[in-house]
Amino acid sequence: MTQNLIDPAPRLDRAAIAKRAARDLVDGSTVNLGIGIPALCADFLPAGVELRYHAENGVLGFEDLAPPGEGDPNLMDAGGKFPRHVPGMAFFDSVESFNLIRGGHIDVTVLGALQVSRNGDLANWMIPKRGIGSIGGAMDLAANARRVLIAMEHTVRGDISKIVNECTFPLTAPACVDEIVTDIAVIEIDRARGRLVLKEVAPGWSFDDVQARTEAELDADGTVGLMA
Amino acid sequence: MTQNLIDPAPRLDRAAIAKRAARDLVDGSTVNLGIGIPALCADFLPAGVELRYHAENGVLGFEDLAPPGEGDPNLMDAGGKFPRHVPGMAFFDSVESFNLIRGGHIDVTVLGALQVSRNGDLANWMIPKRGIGSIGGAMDLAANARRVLIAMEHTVRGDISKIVNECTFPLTAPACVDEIVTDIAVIEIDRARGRLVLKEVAPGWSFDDVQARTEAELDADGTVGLMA
Amino acid sequence: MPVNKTFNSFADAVADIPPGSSIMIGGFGGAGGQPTRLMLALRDLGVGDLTIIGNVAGISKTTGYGWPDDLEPIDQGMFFESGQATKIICSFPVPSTTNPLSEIEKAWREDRAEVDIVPQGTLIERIRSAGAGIPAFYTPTGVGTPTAEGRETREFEGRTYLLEHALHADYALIRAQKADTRGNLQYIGTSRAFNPAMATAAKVTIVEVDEIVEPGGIDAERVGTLSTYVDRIVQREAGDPLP
Amino acid sequence: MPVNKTFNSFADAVADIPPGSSIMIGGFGGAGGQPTRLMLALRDLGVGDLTIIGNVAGISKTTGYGWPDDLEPIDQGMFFESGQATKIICSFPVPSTTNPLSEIEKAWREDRAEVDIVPQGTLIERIRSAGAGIPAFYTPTGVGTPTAEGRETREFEGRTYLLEHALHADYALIRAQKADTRGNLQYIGTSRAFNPAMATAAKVTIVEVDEIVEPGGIDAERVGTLSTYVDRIVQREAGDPLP
Repeated sequence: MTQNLIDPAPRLDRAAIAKRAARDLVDGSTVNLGIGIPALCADFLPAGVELRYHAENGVLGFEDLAPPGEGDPNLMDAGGKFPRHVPGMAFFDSVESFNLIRGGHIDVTVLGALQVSRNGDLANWMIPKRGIGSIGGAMDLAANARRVLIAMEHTVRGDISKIVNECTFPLTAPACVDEIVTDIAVIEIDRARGRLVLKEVAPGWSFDDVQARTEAELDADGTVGLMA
Repeated sequence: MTQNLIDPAPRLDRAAIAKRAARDLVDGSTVNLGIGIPALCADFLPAGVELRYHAENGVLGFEDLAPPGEGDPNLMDAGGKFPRHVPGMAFFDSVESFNLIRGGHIDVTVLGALQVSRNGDLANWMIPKRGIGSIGGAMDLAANARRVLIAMEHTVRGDISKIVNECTFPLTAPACVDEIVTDIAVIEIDRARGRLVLKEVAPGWSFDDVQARTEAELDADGTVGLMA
Repeated sequence: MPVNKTFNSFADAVADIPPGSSIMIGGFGGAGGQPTRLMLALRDLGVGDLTIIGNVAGISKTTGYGWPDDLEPIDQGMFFESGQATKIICSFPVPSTTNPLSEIEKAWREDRAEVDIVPQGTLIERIRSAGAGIPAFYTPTGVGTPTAEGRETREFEGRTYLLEHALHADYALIRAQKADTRGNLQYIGTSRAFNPAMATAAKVTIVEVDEIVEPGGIDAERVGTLSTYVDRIVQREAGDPLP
Repeated sequence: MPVNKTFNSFADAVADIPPGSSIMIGGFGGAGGQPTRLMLALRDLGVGDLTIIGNVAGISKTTGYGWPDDLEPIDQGMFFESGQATKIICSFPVPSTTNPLSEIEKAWREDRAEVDIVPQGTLIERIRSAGAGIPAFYTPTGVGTPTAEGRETREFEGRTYLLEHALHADYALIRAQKADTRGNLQYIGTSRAFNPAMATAAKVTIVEVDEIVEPGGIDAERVGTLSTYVDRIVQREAGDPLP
């Protein structure tokens, strides 16, 4: 996995990963988007899809950010940015916010990851060699959202696979990930059987190209589609 | 206790019991008054004493009732009556209301009782022979208010003592009562030692008169005062 | 495409409730906050073998509790009078008076209904826990009383507590002042009571409101129940004589 | 005689906090909802050996998290920079970047401070439980992770949960928009966050507000913290440049 393979075609950029992940967000869902690539999903919702965005710090129903310099410190999202005031929002405290999460009322969360294992274990809060990390709402979201979607780059430098047999980084939650969208593939996790099912590849990529950059063994059910 | 004793002097009426109990309510306290005699305490607050009344159904800071026919169904107290709208109230749901109680934030509750034992056990929710009763907020209040004050008649028909060695009725909470105000006496409970300390008697009543109508043994620390 | 949660009638909103369901009914007891029109629709539906979960239950009809003097009180006793309910989980099932007998006490005496009496603070916290993903918690309330019988206890820092479990339901019938079309709810005064917690604890939450407004028609600072929890909304007719 | 909870200065309101205290600091992280003036007064007081309890803690100064671009961010790192704090209990103590190092990470690397990292939902529920009289509860969050190490687990209906305990503090420093003279508080927007729960969980709750009003100056429907929980109130100076 650490040999320098030559990519058969360009990888998707961060925006394209987010755009593909956004296609899996179901109309009317209550959704929590993590920081980074996941947050970009909001820019790429398919026409006609209306979501309720939840932020851990206590707001439901926000949309895009306020123009630079016009942010209201009392309307923040969980990433520390300032959304615009829009009709239909609701404000609440952290107790209520985590009742919503812990109680299983978040339909989908899109999160980033450091590692995902073949049985859906997620590690995304600490790099062991740093020795300190931030959990924030990630453990609650990963353990309790109805659907956990990971949006991330497929590998890190030197083509080290982030999709692994067993996570070596500290876990955020075991057996929680349903689907992974990366810059070269879309993979569904059949957690019950510990199978990684390759559903789509980036244009110009093959099953074998993706497998060569993936530590864990991939599987396919019928045809593999094209990411778009 | 069931012999027909001749009372040495009149017993206090319900209003007078409430008036005496109200003297023990400390300025600035958050107070929950039970149904019956306890509810009457609000009419007899000493001058200068300002309390925050709490009702289980979710209001703090209410005062007297609305005039007949002018009650608002959306401003009820826990007894099913309709207080007036006054400035400074707060409305909240039952979760918050019982956080306040269970968390020990109610300074004093005044409750009625069927039986109180020498170590402060309280029974006030069910008569055994009926076989069904209503707990409501009584168990939470009795177990968790910082101070539990009982306002009740001293005996029931046939001079049966309600202050007993051991409660025979189902308990509301064990070892919870701090003070009892009745129509003939004020008694403090020293729960640590299981002592009932007679502090005051009704005008015309003696220690022995009260003891004769009390199943549990009474004690006195120094002089016994007069209820007023 | 906004999901449409609005139903045209109370009958439609409860039409799919099957026999054997557990039904939370919001409010405290009394007229304010009680989903009276939904309750009447459920009674008219006629399904049986229901478990009702409420707070103060069935004492208004015989005592007037929480109802304006000039109105005939309506309470949860209706499901016991109709024979639809076989169990109630509540904190206050009977008034102090037994003359006349309340419908719930009558059903209990005639062995037509099981009555499970739970301290009010424990009842609301069990409902809240169901919505909040907490399967069990410890409470000091009820220790040393009949409530503790058969229950697990545990000491923390020298005090004894009872283990209590989350209480879920199939349906919650609740009452609010306003809903927006997304399902955000605004409550008024003491009508909150058990409504907000019940909205989170049932598989299907059905709400009776005085008014349905567009998003923004409820101040974001005044939302008492988040739209995520609300499945169905029915607006009362203008001028409904019931509180 | 109304009890006077109003203090004339932030310094007076924190003056009796002794060394060794545990201090909850409200808000979420970022400027909104943070009791910044109370924090500065506590820093100026100079007492040491403090345990700080917060949420997102000490990441604004180096990353600008939750602060308007035109202001110099102020965060909980100040107590680690000053050497006053020896421990923090929080969910988010470090940003993803280490250049420059945050004050909390610096103190941790130099062994000047213990850092106890708790999942956010568990942290807020532990604080809420402290105020609500619940000594312990079960949560699904953290099972199978380092958070579970040394912790008791238990199965309910086939799922594993962790036992978590109430988290109390000596003092809570919180922030609200308005207080009435009784101590009822009104919050605005996302500034609620950890403030309402912390108000219930400390022996002494001290609140920083923009405005103090007479009873009735806060709509009874908008009270976010009940007066019972509030011990001390300090009003900011008009035109304070900090958010």
